[in-house]
Amino acid sequence: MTLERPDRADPYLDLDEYEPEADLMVLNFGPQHPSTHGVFRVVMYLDGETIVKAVPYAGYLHRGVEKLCEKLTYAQITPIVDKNDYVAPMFNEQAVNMAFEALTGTEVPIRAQYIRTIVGEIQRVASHLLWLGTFAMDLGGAIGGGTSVFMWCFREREMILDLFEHLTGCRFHYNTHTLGGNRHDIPAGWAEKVHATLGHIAQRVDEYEAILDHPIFKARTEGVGVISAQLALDLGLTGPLLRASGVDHDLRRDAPYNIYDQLDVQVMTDTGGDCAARYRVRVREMRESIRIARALVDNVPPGPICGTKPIKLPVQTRVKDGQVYVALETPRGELGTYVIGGGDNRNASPYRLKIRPPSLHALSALPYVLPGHGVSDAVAILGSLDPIMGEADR
Amino acid sequence: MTTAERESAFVELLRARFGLAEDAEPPPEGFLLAAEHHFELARTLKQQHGYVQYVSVVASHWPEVPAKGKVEGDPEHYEVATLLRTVGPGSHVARWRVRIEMDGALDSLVPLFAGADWQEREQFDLVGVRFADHPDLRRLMMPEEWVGHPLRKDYAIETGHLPWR
Amino acid sequence: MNPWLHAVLYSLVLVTVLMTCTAYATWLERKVAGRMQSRLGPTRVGFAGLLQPIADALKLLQKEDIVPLAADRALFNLAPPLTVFFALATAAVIPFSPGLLASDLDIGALYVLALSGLMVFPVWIGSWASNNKYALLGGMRAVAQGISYEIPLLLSVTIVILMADTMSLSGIVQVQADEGWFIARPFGLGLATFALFFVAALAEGNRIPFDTPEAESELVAGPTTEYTGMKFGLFYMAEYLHSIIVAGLGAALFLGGWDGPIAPGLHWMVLKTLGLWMVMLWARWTFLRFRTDQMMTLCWRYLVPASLGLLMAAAVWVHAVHGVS
Amino acid sequence: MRYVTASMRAMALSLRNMFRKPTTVEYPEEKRERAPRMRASFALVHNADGEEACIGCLMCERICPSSIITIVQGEKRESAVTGKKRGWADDFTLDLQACIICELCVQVCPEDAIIMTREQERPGYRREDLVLTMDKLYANEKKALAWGRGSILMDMQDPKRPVEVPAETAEAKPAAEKPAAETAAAKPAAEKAEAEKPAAKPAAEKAEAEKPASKTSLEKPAAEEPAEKTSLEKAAAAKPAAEEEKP
Repeated sequence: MTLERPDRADPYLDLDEYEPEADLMVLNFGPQHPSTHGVFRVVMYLDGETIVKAVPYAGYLHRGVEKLCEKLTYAQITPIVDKNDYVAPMFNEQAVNMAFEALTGTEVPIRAQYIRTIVGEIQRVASHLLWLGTFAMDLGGAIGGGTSVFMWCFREREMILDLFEHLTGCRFHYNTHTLGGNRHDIPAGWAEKVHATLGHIAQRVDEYEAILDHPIFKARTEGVGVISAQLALDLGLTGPLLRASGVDHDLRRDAPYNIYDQLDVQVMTDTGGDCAARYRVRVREMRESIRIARALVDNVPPGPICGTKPIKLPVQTRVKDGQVYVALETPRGELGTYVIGGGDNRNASPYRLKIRPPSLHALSALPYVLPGHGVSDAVAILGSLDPIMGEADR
Repeated sequence: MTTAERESAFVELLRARFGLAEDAEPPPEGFLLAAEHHFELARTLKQQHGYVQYVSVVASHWPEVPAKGKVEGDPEHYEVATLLRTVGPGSHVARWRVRIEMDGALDSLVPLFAGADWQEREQFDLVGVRFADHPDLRRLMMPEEWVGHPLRKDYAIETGHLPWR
Repeated sequence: MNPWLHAVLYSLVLVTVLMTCTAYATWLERKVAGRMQSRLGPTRVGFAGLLQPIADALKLLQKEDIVPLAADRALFNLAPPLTVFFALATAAVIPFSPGLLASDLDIGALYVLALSGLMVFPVWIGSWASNNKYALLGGMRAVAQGISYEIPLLLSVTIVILMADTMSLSGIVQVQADEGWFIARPFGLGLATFALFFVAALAEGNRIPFDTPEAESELVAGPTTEYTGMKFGLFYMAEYLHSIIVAGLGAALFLGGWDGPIAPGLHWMVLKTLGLWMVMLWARWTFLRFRTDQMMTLCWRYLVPASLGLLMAAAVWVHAVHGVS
Repeated sequence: MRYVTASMRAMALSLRNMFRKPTTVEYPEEKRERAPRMRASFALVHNADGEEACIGCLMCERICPSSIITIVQGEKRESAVTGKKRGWADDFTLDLQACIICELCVQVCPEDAIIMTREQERPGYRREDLVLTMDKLYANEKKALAWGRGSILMDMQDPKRPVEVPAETAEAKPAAEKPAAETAAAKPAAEKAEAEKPAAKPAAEKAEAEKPASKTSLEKPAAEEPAEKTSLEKAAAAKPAAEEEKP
């Protein structure tokens, strides 16, 4: 498509002004569509096959989690928010629990911090693997090479889920973090499993890179969906999206939590801000996460894994008034939790809990980026943003 | 600059230009500012202090507290917390709250941060607080024809649309 | 034998065989693709899933036949059988062994190209009649792609005709049996032509990496979006038929058709067709998809000039070897 | 030319994957081994005296985030075996349709009465099949039970847990303590639990052989130094791709 792409398109474009006699095609993309990664709708105004204006509609997966959290007690919130980012649930649990710990001033034992870091990094690998698979599928289709990469990525991700199954008993919605620490300690022999699995995956990642180092892949991704650094910052894009635009920012290094202040986290950045840059950043992050997890898993110090008395009664945790914002770096970026403590239900549940979803910020980039691209590119761009609708809509 | 230094610089800025009392200790709830400072503070932070990343906006609804004995009553109002962040090492989140009356509106940050568009729409949708000069203040999560704002405290979970149990 | 009787009987046999082959081509493809993706493929229906194609057909027949309200009913119903018809009609001139073909047309190669050019019509009819935007976009892409890639396909076949000095497919195979396969022509001429033919044929048949008309991650299912049940099945069948026939054509044009030692000709032809088809399948499960504009660029900027250049080179070569006839 | 070489490489890779062992397992005939901590469905168990362990204290009903547990408290009365006065649950209903498998009910149970099972076959033909009544829950007791139960989970999270106890033994201890709840139905899992007991049978030789090895390799890096970044390459070299064949 040769239409000139400005740095950022005008999302409030008046179509009558664009072309009063316009013969535009309105393409309703989603909510049920193979590559909207869940239920998400974009109304595209097409001039030929070139997008002139894109109007996204979110909210098809809105489940009222924030309202629900106002009624539930602190202990019960963890398994509920698990379902938000269903590709990286470890981070959801950790985010809310870190916020509650900040509210109550609970110390997290060092062993629990190690476990949290390790499971987080392993989860990051799993999440990026899933992204790689689905992104390849967006480019390659359900019948084609994309599916092959997709299946291979899922094959490797399955091994990570096995690791979590051994640790927590669940493959997906773990409920393993709790106020003040973790609920499950590392079982015997888990470290060996982690080494074996991650070593295996590290090799396979090389294979994916080899298969995707192909002119077709490059043609489909390079120069497609360029997000400038300024636009990324303005929109509040975080994580790999921001780093692919050349901004050197990673909460693990810049606002460390857990034991990240003792770690030397390599922040992967790339210039270009296009789909190819996002792909490179995520693949490098996968390697870095594998490195961190493998380095940590042998050195988990002994000790307790929970800093408070284990949850016995729902109303056990009482919180004084206060407001905190705690953020951590998930595979999709900054997952923040803003909690206003002390609500009804005798201060045992938050007054207001707001989750800052990185996916929603990522999706808000669409009206700025899509115009000027074709429908094929729209799919690639949407895929490269890695949105998880469960998290975006909550 | 480290995070702690940025924090104290932020407090200094609030004291110097945005009407924070000189001796005010940082309260656990975060700084409460007057609404007229809101946009100017965001602009200053973005253009002069490196708070270039838009983080989030959190609105909350506070129902009327009737006066009871010595405790003073408080009319129904909204509170909006805004969060901005610096990027790079020593990242710091600037966070302040603004109180909005029920019929009031807060200046929108969309002219400064494009990302404020959707976030303010979401808060308008779920909590009901209005943002002045927002280019496109529609509902984001709920259907267009939805009545009421779900995250308000008078919108109870048990009433209205009963979910399947 | 009466040529008419021969044609009718042979066609009946051919259609039956080809349909069965198509059914089992889906089975083979699913099996191979499954193994490539570290899955098992069909295993449940019959031994190693061998009855899976029949189960699929039965399932498709049972499905509700939905015609959208806004669709053009007559055209909508016409398109699926038409695709299968065109695909099968192409098979008439493919020579499986000496004398074993429905009709030994003098202009066999031209006939094949003409029919495969017609293949875009049923797709366009279906997509237009569906009255669906995704189908429309897919149909437009299919037409653009079909017409564009017709040119390199045609030119590459022209080179073969030039070298063989005949348009009859069995004649072309016979020439190869006498003088050596066309793919082995010196200076890489044959190989380059074959590569050109193969790429153009992949694109013509809407196979990955050129399947932009269907492009299920973008256009849901392209022209077939609104089709259900057996109508969809027919489109699918036509696609497989087309790919098998194109493989057969490639084998006949470049790989010497029935020519081969020891075994009778039919075996060799089937083996070569299957091999070529497997390569197409293999490519299908390996590559990502081009974008429409990139595909057009590839065609008009690279393939068409390359094929013209090859045609000239072939003409010079033929002139040098055979002199002016 | 770039196209040709890259395409060759990609096709070679996809061909290579064709000769790897498939991940898929033909499920009902062949089952993958589940971890001992796997949690799926629920069971109520009898205590050591052979009585219903549930005392109807409503702890699980209160903690449940999706409020799916309904208990009818019974009168306090004497136990037939011990003669002590204790509580009883007259009815216990657990609605699996809305269960989020969070394990909180197991954790808060003071009597270790509610335990999760490891059986994977949870679906039913009707909605009522997913409502676990008291009878169904007690019938589930014979199925393969998960490792987690109230006392174990509480011990594990105890903030005053002695530091000396190496974390690795935490799992072995309860496995040895608990009555042999696993029946023949849970053979692979039982073997695994067996391997963790000190007195292992020859049947579990393979698992046993692995265990000392894992022990030593676990202790070795810990003994060297607690720093994180140093032992990177060493760890990487330890097991390159031992799980190549693992599905």
